[in-house]
Amino acid sequence: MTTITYTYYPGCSAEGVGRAFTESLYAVFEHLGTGLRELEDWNCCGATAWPSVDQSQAYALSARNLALAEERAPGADPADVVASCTGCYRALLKAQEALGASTPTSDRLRNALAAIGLDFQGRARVRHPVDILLNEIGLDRIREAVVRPLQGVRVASYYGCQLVRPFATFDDPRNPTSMDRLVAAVGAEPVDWPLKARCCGGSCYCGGPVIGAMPEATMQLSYALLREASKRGADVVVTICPLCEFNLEGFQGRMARRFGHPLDMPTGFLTQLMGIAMGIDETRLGLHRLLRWRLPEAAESGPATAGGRPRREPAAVGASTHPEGGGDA
Amino acid sequence: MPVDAVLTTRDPEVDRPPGRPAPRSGNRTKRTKWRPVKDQSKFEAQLDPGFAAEIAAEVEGGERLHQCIQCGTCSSVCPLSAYMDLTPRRLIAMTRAGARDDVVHSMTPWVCASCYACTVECPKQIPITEIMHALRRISLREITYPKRFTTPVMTKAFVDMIQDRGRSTESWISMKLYLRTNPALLVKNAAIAGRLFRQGRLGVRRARINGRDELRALLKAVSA
Amino acid sequence: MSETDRPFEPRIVAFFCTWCTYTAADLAGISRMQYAPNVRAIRLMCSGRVDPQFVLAAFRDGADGVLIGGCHPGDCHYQEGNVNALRRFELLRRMLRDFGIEEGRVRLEWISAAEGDKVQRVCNEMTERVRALGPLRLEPGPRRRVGVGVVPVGAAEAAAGPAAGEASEPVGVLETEGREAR
Amino acid sequence: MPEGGLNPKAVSTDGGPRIGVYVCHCGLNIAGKVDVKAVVEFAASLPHVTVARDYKFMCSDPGQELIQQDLRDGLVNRVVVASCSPLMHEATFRRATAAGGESPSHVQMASIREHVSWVTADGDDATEKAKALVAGAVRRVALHEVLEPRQSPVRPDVMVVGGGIAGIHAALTLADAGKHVYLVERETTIGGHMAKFDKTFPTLDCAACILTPKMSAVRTHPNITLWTYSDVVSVEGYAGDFRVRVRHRPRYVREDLCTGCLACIDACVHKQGKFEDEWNEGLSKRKPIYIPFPQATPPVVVVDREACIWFKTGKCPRTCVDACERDAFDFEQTETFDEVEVGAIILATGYRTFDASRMPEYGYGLYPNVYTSLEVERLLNAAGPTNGEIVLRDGSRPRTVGIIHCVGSRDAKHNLWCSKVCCMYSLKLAHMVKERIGAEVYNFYIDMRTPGKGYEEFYDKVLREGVHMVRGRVAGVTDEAASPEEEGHLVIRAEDTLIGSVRRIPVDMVILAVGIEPQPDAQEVRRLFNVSCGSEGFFTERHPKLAPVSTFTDGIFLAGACQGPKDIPDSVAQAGAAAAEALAMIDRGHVTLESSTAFIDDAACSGCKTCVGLCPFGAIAFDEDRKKAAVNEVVCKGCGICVGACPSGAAQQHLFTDAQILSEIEGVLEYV
Repeated sequence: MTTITYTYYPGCSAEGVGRAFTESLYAVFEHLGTGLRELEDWNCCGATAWPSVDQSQAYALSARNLALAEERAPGADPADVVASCTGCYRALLKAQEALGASTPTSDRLRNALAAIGLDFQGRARVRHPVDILLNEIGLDRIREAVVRPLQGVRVASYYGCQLVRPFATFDDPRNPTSMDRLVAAVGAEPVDWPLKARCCGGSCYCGGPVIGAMPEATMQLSYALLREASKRGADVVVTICPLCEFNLEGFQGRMARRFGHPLDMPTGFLTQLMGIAMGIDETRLGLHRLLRWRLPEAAESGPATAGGRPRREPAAVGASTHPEGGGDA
Repeated sequence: MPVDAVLTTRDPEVDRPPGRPAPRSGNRTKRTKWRPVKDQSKFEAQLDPGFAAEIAAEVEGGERLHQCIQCGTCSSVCPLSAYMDLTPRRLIAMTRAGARDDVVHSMTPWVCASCYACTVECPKQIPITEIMHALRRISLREITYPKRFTTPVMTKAFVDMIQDRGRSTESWISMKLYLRTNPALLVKNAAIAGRLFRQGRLGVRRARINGRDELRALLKAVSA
Repeated sequence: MSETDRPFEPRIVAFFCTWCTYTAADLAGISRMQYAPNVRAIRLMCSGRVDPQFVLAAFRDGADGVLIGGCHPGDCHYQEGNVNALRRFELLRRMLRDFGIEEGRVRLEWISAAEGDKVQRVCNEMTERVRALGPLRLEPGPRRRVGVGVVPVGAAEAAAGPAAGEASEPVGVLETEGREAR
Repeated sequence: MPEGGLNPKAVSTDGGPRIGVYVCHCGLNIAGKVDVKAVVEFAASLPHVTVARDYKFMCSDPGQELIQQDLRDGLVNRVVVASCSPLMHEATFRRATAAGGESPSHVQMASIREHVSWVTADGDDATEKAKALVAGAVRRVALHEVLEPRQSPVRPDVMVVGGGIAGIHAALTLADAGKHVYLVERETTIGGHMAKFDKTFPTLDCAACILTPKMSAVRTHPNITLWTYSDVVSVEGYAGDFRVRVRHRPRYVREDLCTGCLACIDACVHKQGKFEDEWNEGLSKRKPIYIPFPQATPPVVVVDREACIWFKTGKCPRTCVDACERDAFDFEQTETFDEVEVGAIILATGYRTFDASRMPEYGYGLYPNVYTSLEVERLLNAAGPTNGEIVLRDGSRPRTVGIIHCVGSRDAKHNLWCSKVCCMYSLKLAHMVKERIGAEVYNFYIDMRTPGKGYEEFYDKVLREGVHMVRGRVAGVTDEAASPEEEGHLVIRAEDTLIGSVRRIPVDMVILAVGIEPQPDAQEVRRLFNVSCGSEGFFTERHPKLAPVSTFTDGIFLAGACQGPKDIPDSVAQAGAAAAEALAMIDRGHVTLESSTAFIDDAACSGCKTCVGLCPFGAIAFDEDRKKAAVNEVVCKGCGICVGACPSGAAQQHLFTDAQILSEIEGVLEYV
């Protein structure tokens, strides 16, 4: 099997609060025989803050990353850049679109790149890991790699906003299903719920209640998601955005107090869930960084593996941290 | 049964649809405060007829805002419109009418979460999220943004940090933000911050890139 | 705008089929879609009527570009006239290359009766493209008049016994092989 | 040798061309942009131009009179009219020229309105372009030959395609006028969408009461041949003389024997309906042998081959056959064909409703209690699946109903157009629901559109009845409950734009007012009949005001919603108009044929046969004795494909000779 190595753009959050995402992503990709190589000296994508100050500069930030990615992959066309954080994914895609059009903006960006010795040739193509997992690696290879199918685990996939909006490059913007298909491929049971792409209130404020911009609104939005997921019988909510993950995970105690409704919904990254099913070491998946991770009992006894001895490993180590009731005590 | 008969024989209690609470009686506990009345008409002299064109020129596809049919889809898909002083639909209407002053002072663009639901659902394909960003730019330029409201402060802190270092570090951003908006949050969030530090999710080391000069040159070149 | 502001205004001759593209141009008019004034449309019943010599004659007579518009494939009022036009167009492009005329100076577009906006877009694009290419410079050849403007109607040309007379004339780059003066 | 097919007679008999140029102001449509005087002066300077004039409206009687007077005075013998598009008024000026005593082929138009004044920003540019087009026309018209208009007789029979209310009305009108009509319907019964409705707005008279008498009149009319379960497979010929081939699909029941007693349906081995009943929008089940509804016309049962056990396995006691007293079954039936010759064709192929599942945000197909308006029409219909009861899928009665307008309409992601009928039928449904079950009804609309006789009054009536009107487009329907009152309900989310806040309204039943779309096979039908349609698929009328039911193909007319969204009154009115146009053509007795036919210059023909194979209509024969090609001008449609391809220039086309076109090229380029 030839090994493909993708250029990886982690972004600031997937290195910080969401570093478990990057860790589990590396682990799962490696397990599936696919390489990731971090883009050297990448810079911040500007998120949605920079367009609020200067749109051209916001494009320029991402343009540098795209040009660097092309430079690191000479001759590759398209030169795929995998961006895990959905905020970065959108920002990079938007810049890719702006650069690709034949507009004065595009000319200005190309000239500015040229001024620092960079060149955008139009080869860079921004991808999301979910897209790669589904459409490049494929469900078959993922199914083969599963050693502990997560039978009986009901998983609500939370897509967040910017994975499918405004650019729906590989999924439907209203009713996305790509994550659910990956969840099913590792043997778990996807939960269909109407809020899977409704805003959690976190992305804009980079940490929602933490930074204090309208904590009421943010908590309300996240609470609605968690409540609906639990109402639909989800055992766990998985996301693919570092900010969503933190936002949903970090404030459940506060939400419970605020809305007078007990709330304890394990939350983590899709790649962590997949990694567990593939039998990857939990530290490599960054499970110890989660606040309230656990899987239901039923899932812990997967089908017998080599030797016929049923493996009874705890499905999650994060469970040990749980009794403290989350991190927002 | 003829319609008039239906209307007259209806018993409000019996025919009340399920899930609908009985209408509240007239006994209110709170009384309405009398506020001095002022003339709320919009005189043409108060309006800026070129405002819509100004916004349209700022945004790719922005000219479509002239085609708005005021259907309210944007407001109703917006997860945050309930918290806005002007719903997105009204903001577009006021932009088109040239109510510049109201629009640039509105909280709405700063409440927007950039979730793009309005942009995707708009039946006229108006790039509403991008228009929100354009309005933020104007409000930052003209210093009409809400004072001490987190989002604009955060935006500036964030941009400063990237300009300086090329990457952001969440711990430092939050710290700056608390100091500039509400220092009490430092205490309130200390516990969770501690947890995150222990788990390695927050660091004190500030990230930076090698090509800082290059990045600054790029930003300068594109603004030139 | 004064003439000096416009050093070069391309002249483009368009051959539009009456059923689709000419109707679409009418629609563009009814919809008041503004476009470059450089395109002069000649109405034909079908794009299949476009004879390569029309294109060559247009270039000879001073056109800087030629546009051909027909119905979308499968929509021809005469079943397959547009397919014939396409075939001939490919041939024509090769001929033009031999004459040293840039490919960008000719364009074939399928424009249905409903696509007024496409007429606008194509005319604008074509004008800009030809403007970028600059004026078509051909070696001067003899201008042969077929109509009544120069030569008395139906007389001189027909009587002149063309072929022989022509051979002695200096042959222009774009001479159309003496067809109209058989 | 004559030059380029130029008719030597045309230039020699009258001593050369004397061209009159007439520049039209078209009010300010042209004169507002083009400097008309400058164009006139310019035209006067052109060779052979003897007269150049301008006038406010050339197409008016005084305008035409100007031309005719100059012709009668002998000042001119060729006419150039610089005005609107030739597609608009060429016929007018040809007639005027003929009335002035000159050959109608001695006219050429320069389109300085559609191609110049309306599309050019700058006045100077426009004037220059107008001059160029006039120069082209002047050069060209000098070479126009004398052509006598050719006429062809018109067959008296008419074909109507589509048996909805529009097709029915057109057929009856023509038949009553004594013309024989072939009415072709694809489904097993005529009636179309209207037959599915319960009541019609704004009068609330019952659809069946209006429609069924007309349906039975169609069946019994001596001048109508009704072909249901049939479709048109090919159309040949031209206005006045079309040859149409129609395919009849097998019903496996002989139409001439079946009396519609329905005993076979009772006798079918399937005791219960098992297959989706398309007529009831899938809300009920039918048997493999069925009739869509009791008043179906013709009242003949049909066997669904896909569902019938006999066809599937060959093993069935065929109790249906035993039950038939008339021996009408024929399981050996195959497709049959008919070919008829008609003078005119009326297309009344109708519409389809927007597929609500294309908007997943409204939950159609996901939540059982989300219905389309057509489904609710069936629920309301006394002959429908619930005998007129409005009940949810679980049999309960809704207490709150939300009607969402504009589903699929006025939306750049789906259909840009307003479907015209939905506001009114939504109000009708609101009224019906209120009247039948007294439920609370919420209508969610973007704009209320009620132009029409008695329509606004109907809206007023519905408002008085207490129907809630929420002005806001619905963003979504969800079963996510955000509060206890929403539990167990569908929640409609919309901004009430008039109060400026978002509302969440819990309801039991959602009705989607689906819009009107072209038929899915509109493109194929269009090609079959050689008419044009917009990119969305509605057939294009020749002119929205001047010729609203004609098409660009002579002899083919349009009726009903195949041309654009229309309600019943409009469809019927248009059907009457289409019938009148067809009648006018038939009673005139002849049509004028295309004059731009091809011809072969024998002397130049080298006998290469290139043209013979190219002609799409087989109009060119090859004379083996003389080794020359010859065009049959009656069959020739005047496309000029053979002319463009002829290597020796022997093939030429009247009014589009090489010489004429080359002159026009010179003209448009010379004076820029």
